Amino acid sequence: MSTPEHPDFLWRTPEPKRHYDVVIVGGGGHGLATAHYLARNHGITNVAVLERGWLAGGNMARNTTLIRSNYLWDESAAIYEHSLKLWEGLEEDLDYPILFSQRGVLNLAHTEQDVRDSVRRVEANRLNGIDAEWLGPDEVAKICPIVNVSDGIRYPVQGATYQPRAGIAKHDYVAWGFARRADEAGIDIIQNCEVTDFVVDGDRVTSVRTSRGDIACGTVALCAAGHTSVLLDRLGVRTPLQSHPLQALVSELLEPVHPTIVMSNAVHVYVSQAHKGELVMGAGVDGYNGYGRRGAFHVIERQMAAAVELFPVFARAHLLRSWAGIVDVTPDASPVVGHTPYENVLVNAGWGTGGFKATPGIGWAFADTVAHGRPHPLVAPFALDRFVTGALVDEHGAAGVAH
Amino acid sequence: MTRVDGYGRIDRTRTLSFTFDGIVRTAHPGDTLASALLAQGVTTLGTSVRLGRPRGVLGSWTEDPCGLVQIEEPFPEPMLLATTVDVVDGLVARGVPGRGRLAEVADTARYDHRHLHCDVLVVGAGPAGLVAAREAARAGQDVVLVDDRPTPGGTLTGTEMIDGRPALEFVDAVAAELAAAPHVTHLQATTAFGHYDDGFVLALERCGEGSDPRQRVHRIRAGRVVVAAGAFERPIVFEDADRPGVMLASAARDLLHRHGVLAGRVVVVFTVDDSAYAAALDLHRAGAAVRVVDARAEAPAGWARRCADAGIVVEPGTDVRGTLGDDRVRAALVGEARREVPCDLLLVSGGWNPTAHLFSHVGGRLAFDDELVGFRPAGDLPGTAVVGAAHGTYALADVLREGAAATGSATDAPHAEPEEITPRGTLWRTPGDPARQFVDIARDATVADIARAVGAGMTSVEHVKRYTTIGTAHDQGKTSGILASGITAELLGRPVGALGTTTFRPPYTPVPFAALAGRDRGDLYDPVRTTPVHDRHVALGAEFEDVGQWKRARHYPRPGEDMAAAVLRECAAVRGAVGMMDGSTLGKIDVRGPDAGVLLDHLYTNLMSTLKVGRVRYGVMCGNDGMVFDDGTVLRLAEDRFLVTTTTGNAAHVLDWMEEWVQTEWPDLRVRLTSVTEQWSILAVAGPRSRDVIGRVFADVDVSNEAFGFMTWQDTELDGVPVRLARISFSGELAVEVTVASWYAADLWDRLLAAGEPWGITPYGTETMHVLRAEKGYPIIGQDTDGTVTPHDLGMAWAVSKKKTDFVGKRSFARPLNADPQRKHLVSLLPTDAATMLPEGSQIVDLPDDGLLPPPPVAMLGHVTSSYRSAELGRPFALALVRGGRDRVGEVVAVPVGDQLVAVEIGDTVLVDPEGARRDG
Amino acid sequence: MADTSVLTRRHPLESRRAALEALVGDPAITLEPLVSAVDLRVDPDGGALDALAAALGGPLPTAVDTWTGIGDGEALRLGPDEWLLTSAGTDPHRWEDRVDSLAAPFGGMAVDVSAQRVALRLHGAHARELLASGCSIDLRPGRFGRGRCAQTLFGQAPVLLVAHADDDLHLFVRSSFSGYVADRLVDAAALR
Amino acid sequence: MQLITCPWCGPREETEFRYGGQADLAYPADPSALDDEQWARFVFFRDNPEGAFAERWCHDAGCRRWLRAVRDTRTYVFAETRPYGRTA
Repeated sequence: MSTPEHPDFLWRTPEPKRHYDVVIVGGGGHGLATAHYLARNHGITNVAVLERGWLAGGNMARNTTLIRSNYLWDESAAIYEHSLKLWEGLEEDLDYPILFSQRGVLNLAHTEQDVRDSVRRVEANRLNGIDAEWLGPDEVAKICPIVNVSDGIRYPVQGATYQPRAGIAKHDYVAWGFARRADEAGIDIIQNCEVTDFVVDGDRVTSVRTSRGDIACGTVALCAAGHTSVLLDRLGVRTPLQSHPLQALVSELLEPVHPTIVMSNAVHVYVSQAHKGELVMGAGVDGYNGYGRRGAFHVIERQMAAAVELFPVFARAHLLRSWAGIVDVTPDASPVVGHTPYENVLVNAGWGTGGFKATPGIGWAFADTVAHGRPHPLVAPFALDRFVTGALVDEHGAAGVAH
Repeated sequence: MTRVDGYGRIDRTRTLSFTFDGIVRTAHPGDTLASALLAQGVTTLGTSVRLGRPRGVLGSWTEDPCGLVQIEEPFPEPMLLATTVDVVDGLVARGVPGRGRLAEVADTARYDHRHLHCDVLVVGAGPAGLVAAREAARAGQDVVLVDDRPTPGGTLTGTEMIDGRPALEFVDAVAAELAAAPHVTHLQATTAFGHYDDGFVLALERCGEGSDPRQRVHRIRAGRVVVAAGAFERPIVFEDADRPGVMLASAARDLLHRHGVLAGRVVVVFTVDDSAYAAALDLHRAGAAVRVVDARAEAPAGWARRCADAGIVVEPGTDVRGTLGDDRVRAALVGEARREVPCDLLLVSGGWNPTAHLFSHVGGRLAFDDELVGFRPAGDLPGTAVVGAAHGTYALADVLREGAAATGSATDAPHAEPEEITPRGTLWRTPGDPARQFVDIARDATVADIARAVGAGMTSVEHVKRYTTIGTAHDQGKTSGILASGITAELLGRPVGALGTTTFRPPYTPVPFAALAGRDRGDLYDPVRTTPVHDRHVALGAEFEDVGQWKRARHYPRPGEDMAAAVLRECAAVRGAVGMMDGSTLGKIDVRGPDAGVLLDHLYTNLMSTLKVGRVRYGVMCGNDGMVFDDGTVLRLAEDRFLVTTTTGNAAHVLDWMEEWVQTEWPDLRVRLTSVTEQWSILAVAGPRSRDVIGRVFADVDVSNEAFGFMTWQDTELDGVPVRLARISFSGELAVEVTVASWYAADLWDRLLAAGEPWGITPYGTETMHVLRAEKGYPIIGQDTDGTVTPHDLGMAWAVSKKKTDFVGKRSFARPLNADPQRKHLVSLLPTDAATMLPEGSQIVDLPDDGLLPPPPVAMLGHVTSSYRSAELGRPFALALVRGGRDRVGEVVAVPVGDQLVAVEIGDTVLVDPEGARRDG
Repeated sequence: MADTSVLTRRHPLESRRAALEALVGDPAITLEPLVSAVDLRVDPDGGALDALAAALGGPLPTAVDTWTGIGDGEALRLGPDEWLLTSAGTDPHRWEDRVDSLAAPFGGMAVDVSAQRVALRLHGAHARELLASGCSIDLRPGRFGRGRCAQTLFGQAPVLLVAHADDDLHLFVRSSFSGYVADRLVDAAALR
Repeated sequence: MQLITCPWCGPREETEFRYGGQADLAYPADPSALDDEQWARFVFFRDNPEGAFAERWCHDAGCRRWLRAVRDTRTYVFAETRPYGRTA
């Protein structure tokens, strides 16, 4: 309940140098994690992280912090499970109290088809070495007694998949932990520095043009989430990315009532209770493209209806604050990671609602990709050309609900 | 008892009883929990969240940061501000250390929603809002006026004069005028909590405990929004300012005039703003001994004179550095010498923060105004006006003018005497120990915490907020947010304006989940769609399943039967004699026009334009990506008319899909689409004796194969009612789909059942239908496919036209990956033990030589899409998608079930009647 | 037994009739009789409307979201080239044939949708207020007076609202959704 | 929560509409003439500008007509809506 002691010093506020070996565009979770692992795993420290606003003030500050790896396809399961394993050691690695709490996630099934899809995912997870089980309604009620498993609701709970190792963490502290480590390693974190354009020589970008001047670069690593396609437009690179508002909300502080994390596709809910006691909920992605960091209220109302339907005791909890982030989604609900037509420009985007949980995993794999100039095996399946070959990694089932 | 006679708008003739922290107390109608407790000298309501320090009330309304209570009776509700809880008889509440408790049981109260449209919405019934509403009403506009307090008037105390009479008389007069005006909706106790695009404002009406509904959310669409939400006073940070007995000057004044509560007898007023002098004088008049400490070099002359006349000592040029006391303030420590000045109430005014939340919600920018010493709306938002204190205008005469100008003319504004305004001081904190200077007393966050954040390298208020948690508590920093900005700016040596403040986000004040859910609960959460035969299914004891929003009969268990038994019986009946199913939920689209065939050729993988009138063809639809997304039968009704059927769950999607192509890609096609899903009901009569049943009901129809062949249809009549018969079979048996206008479906169902009695006609549900089709290898789109499956993967190359130059999805088939022999194919799986029922969704792996599942990761070949017990085969069987499956027919692979590995043989999909002899009976 | 009885029309809301009649106060909610209806699609600029008006005994609405009376029914304009034409007297397939043959010369067509929808009537001073519990459109009489109609949502269900008077509105709803709409109306009526 | 002006039905709540993404993407005259890259661009790749965006909406719950809108993806404000396929 009491907030942990933060370190006395987190990061410097340096002036940008004229040249860096690696320029990471985007000072969110992915950019900072990439910076950390560039230094930690590859000894690459002449690196700048450029953030147009305040550090980790984008989706990192706005997400609802679900961490899980129970994805259907091998390719997704591999990167998210790698990430989850890193989460399990991250507090030590960063020497920072990130409040990682493995309380398990229930993905509820409400229809016969939900049940088939759930069992399919559980069985796939097990064969991939990921902890997962299928639970009947009674077992669901044992793990989360406040879920209404009666037949008295519109779409009764038929059961749920359960991943015990899933959890939550404190998003800000995770970002700050990565930032502090990167800063300690000598990496420059430069805030209020917006990338406006690129200086191109043939199929190379020689420097990035920013609101604080041109910065020459060896490699450009894009970690700009919802704004990635805006940046790539400047390079004439087309992507299948679409940016949408994604809303979330919290209640006031409440005594512990919700011991785990519950997600539901049919009855659209995603809810956990944070360490301080507030209920944290993710709503659905707003349908239209948007960069406004505002969503429509009917999405929140629908979310509340679903919440009270599944959790009758939430009736008099109060919506305290709602907000929105900008998520970049792809046609197959899987990320786009790897090379672009520019040999020294690498992209990491399209994580949709999965970005936070992937933070250490993608930071690790993307840093490796940057360091060696070839896709790390974990990200190879997510290359842009899969949309040409048709080798999609269709995770709509798993990502049906936000987060 | 601190209640003073002659003050307050409470009903002293009636007494209410309530319980706080276990002690039974009394109150009067019109009291808040806070005013009732203060009236009885209770200043400490709870303890703080982290340090356990005593907490009272700082404000008198929603700005209060720390007077949090838990309601226990009449129904548990967490974390309400004592200053906003109306006392009702029997109320039971207790103070809470920063965390509330939810009820263990469901809330039986109901919460409603209503849409409201108006020309002008005025938020706030203070002087500005009342005048704005009045002028709009006089101009004949539809007006909605909402105000979050129980009564109108805003911060008017009654001591002011408007149009030459006491302000509250003016308020009553305007309220009466509005009540009499047509097209005016005036809602008190109604909080506008969110402002969205195009004049959309959400307001929560508190209808009262025990009323039905308890609360109502008004979804207001306004042509114009006038924000007259007032302003909140801001404290000044000094040591131990979190001690109960320290209060905002305006709060003490409000408590006196609204509730007749004199919050202290010996009062020190510490201010940098003129407004606090009014509080000083009012409390003095009410019998308190008052002393003013003004941090400004000089006290405002006029106010100083009035204080002198009243015998109130005013000390300019000094400040308050701290407090003494235990649970309640005992003395203020004044000036550098920290001189002890005894008091039981220490009032503070650091200036005011305009309540610009509703302006900020829709993207309105706030800018720091040095003269105002606060953030105020900057720039204009179309359709939104901010007036009065919310706009940073505090002098009553100016407030009234702005209100009038917002909806009419400033010249029509009521009159109020101009006020002398002396410059405000800018004072965020006085010198002292940062560790004891609380900035956010709801979070126990101090100046020292801010200093640590800044020292850690944080330069953004957002970071400071997150590092210190200032402004994240229940009150969302209504009093602390700007203080944090100011103090952070000081520490960073930057102007507060350049630093900015954190964004206001909806909701303005907390809103119960249930109020937002409204009536979308239980069966009203999502529509329940039923067929015209639904009541018959219920009468027959059907178990239903949800298919999309539809309720479909899944099976019809007889007494003592479980689903497995019922389904085996139903399957046997259809294969052995005859059964009937309600297929009315299938999507039906009437496709008409000279180019109808052209459109269908575009959208189906196979050729539809060559279909002859009177015949039926099965078709598959793919997306541009070449993946199957729907299938169904197509009847050609006439040269220019087809009836397309879709799967139940996809009906709307398919119609939308077709409309999208017609409207946005091929607008020149002469074809029109009409949904007739509910127009026609379909009853499927299937089984070797179906011909007898149809023949008996439709005596004049020749049902022989010669006259009525497979995949043909014909029209007939029954009692003069048109009926369509179609030889379509989803079971492989001889079958007829009987289509009739839905008005008659229930009667026709009865008629067919009765006619089938001699052959034991058996109603069957979706589960049996699924088993029968699976035995024939017919896929269910969405169950045996998942959006990654092509017609070829399903073994339906026969349904993909080679003749057509193009159709939607064709180009994607040409991608190299589509030719990959390792694609997943639909096949059947037969457990070699002929006994194990494979769970649907099970994964498939190679059968290891040792028969043991190797450690992960284990390569997966595919998964089980459908699995049933077959009455016909006398064994369980399954359909599955398996890598290169069609080339592995006859091979044995394995399916992990629990900790067992079940050996299964891959087979062709058609397990019953491969030569198709049965479909003609 | 059933097979001797004559095939009879059943109102999709028969099971809700009692609950609706049991409502006290304003507005009264009643079931409208089942009528024949066709969905007419035709280009309004080709003279079709005049021909149809002459034959059907009443002008067809020229503006979207408005309606007119024609013979023993109504003509509701649903879209740029789409109308719903009802008839109390003519039976469904004859109504389709009739309108279809009238529209055919103009490249138009009619499709029988008689059993697709069912209509409810809300009669009383609070009819609009009741609808406002689930309808987001502007129902102020000045904006939605007699002669107006609108396809919109009531709660989660698509409906077609028809204004006959300030205190008299009809609500068409697809029969599969009609139970939900009736239940929601009954629920809302109890909340005032 | 937008109020979207349907060219036929007038201003209606966003909830009555379905989003259709980027406007004016014509189905290729001859898909078989495209290479895999070009085909993929038609099927999967869409503009995603921060600012004015020409896009498609369908008035699902109303007249069911598609409309072409120009909307600012930062402010969400609609600059115009008109019947799909019409230039004026």
